[in-house]
Amino acid sequence: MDLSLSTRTVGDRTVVEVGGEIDVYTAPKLREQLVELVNEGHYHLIVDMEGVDFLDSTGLGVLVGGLKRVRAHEGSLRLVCNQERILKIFRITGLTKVFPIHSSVDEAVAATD
Amino acid sequence: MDLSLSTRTVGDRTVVEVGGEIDVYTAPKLREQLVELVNEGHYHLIVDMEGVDFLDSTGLGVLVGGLKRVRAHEGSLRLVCNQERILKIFRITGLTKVFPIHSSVDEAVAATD
Amino acid sequence: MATVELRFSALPEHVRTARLVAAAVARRAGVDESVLDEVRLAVGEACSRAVGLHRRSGIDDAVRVTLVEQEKRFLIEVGDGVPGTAGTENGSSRAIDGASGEDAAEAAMGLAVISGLVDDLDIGSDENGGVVRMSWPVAVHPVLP
Amino acid sequence: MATVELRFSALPEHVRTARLVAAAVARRAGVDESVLDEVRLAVGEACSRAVGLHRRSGIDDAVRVTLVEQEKRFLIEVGDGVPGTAGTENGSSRAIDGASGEDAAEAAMGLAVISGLVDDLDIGSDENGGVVRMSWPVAVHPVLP
Ligand SMILES: Nc1ncnc2c1ncn2[C@@H]1O[C@H](COP(=O)(O)OP(=O)(O)O)[C@@H](O)[C@H]1O
Ligand SMILES: Nc1ncnc2c1ncn2[C@@H]1O[C@H](COP(=O)(O)OP(=O)(O)O)[C@@H](O)[C@H]1O
Repeated sequence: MDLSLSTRTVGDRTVVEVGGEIDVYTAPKLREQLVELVNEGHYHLIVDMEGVDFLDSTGLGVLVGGLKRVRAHEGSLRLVCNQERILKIFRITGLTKVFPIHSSVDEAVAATD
Repeated sequence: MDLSLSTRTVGDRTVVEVGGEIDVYTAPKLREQLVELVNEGHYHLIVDMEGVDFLDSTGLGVLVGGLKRVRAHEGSLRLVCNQERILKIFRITGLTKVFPIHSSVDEAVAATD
Repeated sequence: MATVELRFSALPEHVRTARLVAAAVARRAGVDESVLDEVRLAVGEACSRAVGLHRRSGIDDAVRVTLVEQEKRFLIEVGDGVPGTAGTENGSSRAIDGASGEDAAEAAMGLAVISGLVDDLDIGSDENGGVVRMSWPVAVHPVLP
Repeated sequence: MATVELRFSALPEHVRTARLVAAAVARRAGVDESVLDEVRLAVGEACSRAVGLHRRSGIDDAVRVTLVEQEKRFLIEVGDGVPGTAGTENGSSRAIDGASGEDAAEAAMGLAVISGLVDDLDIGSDENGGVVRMSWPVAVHPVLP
């Protein structure tokens, strides 16, 4: 299954809803989207991964890249994910310590550091 | 997807409902079922293929084998199929002339030669 | 020019894997959705036939499926390891010669399905054995991620 | 002892095909449903890594994936065509040596995922290049049709 991306604004946050598979083939598309958002001045991103079926290390790399970019502008990148098999990948790689992970978009929107 | 088989009796007819893929791997299971039915004295068979997703020439071979078996006992083998992609395979191989093909089990049950 | 090659031991269960791979790669290459059923069925038939030939001939070699993305066509070759009779032009008679009785009927039916489905079909051989070559057009713009 | 082998040119899109094949063959071999996600992910990571190595090294050879059904284990080997430094015991350092900067970080992350997922893992090499070997237990009674 391919990657789907849709973006919306909630207050000062930008929510990127991702669906499908984030892997070595589709990750570049997600990277482009994140780079574009940051270039347009969106520094507080929420990546909603509830519709993601598959995530590999290339996808993780792109998320880490996104985090570095927004941080360069004092921004934030929060994830929304409840799927155990996706969360497992963040745990294995120690990235649960790097990303704030929320159980809903509302929770992520309400969160402050 | 694997093959599923279920059998029921309607009057003097025996309906075999087939689901999934009938191919080189699963066709032997269908053959066994048909052989068993004929051995048990069921000579008027209706094979309901509405749940079939895939049919190849091995599957066709098994149906032809079943037809020969019931005919040896003055029996019949009718098919129920409305799916264009499955019907196409019967047409390509000329088997639409060999099998009575019906659009519903009721129609097949009501049919006489 | 991207190529995927699948080799599998001559067991019926692997024919499904070959169908799966062929359809997935063909879709990605831009073969039209409406034709994918045909691709799946044709590859399955060619592989079933190869598996049958290997088993009847007691050949241990793998069946080979090669998928080649050309500029305008998607090419699939299914190769068996059963050396053809030298000079046999007609692959179908070769396949059927190797079989007995109902096997022959099955092989014939498989070929009937393939040739009924595939417009661009070539049944020949290479140094290893028989090769069924089939191709389908691809859309000019293949599917992007 | 049935074996399926997949070879593909080093393009990211074929990694998905490899995942699909590995999961399909593993399921049929009797690998537990609950583990198939792991198989898919681990094979994907190993293939992504191999594709990265080939591309960075400018190697045209195919990436090879071999699936072997053993009596009690299902074995997957992913082989690249990048010859290792002689005497290097540690495949991971080899993989990362070949990469620069963020590629290195990505390769490291891929290996972190594989080693976090797979209990029986061996990263070594053969005459062609690096080989990642992984295996999983199979149920005693594999799935029947
Ligand atoms: N597993 C990882 N752990 C830590 N950092 C990583 C990891 N993967 C990638 N990175 C870092 O994240 C960044 C990757 O960003 P990337 O998505 O490649 O962005 P770009 O190429 O657009 O700059 C790099 O700086 C890399 O060092
Ligand atoms: N394509 C075909 N056209 C005509 N007859 C066929 C075809 N395929 C198989 N048959 C015939 O159908 C029968 C196949 O039966 P089969 O399912 O192999 O039964 P069994 O092996 O149980 O006797 C054989 O007699 C064979 O000759």
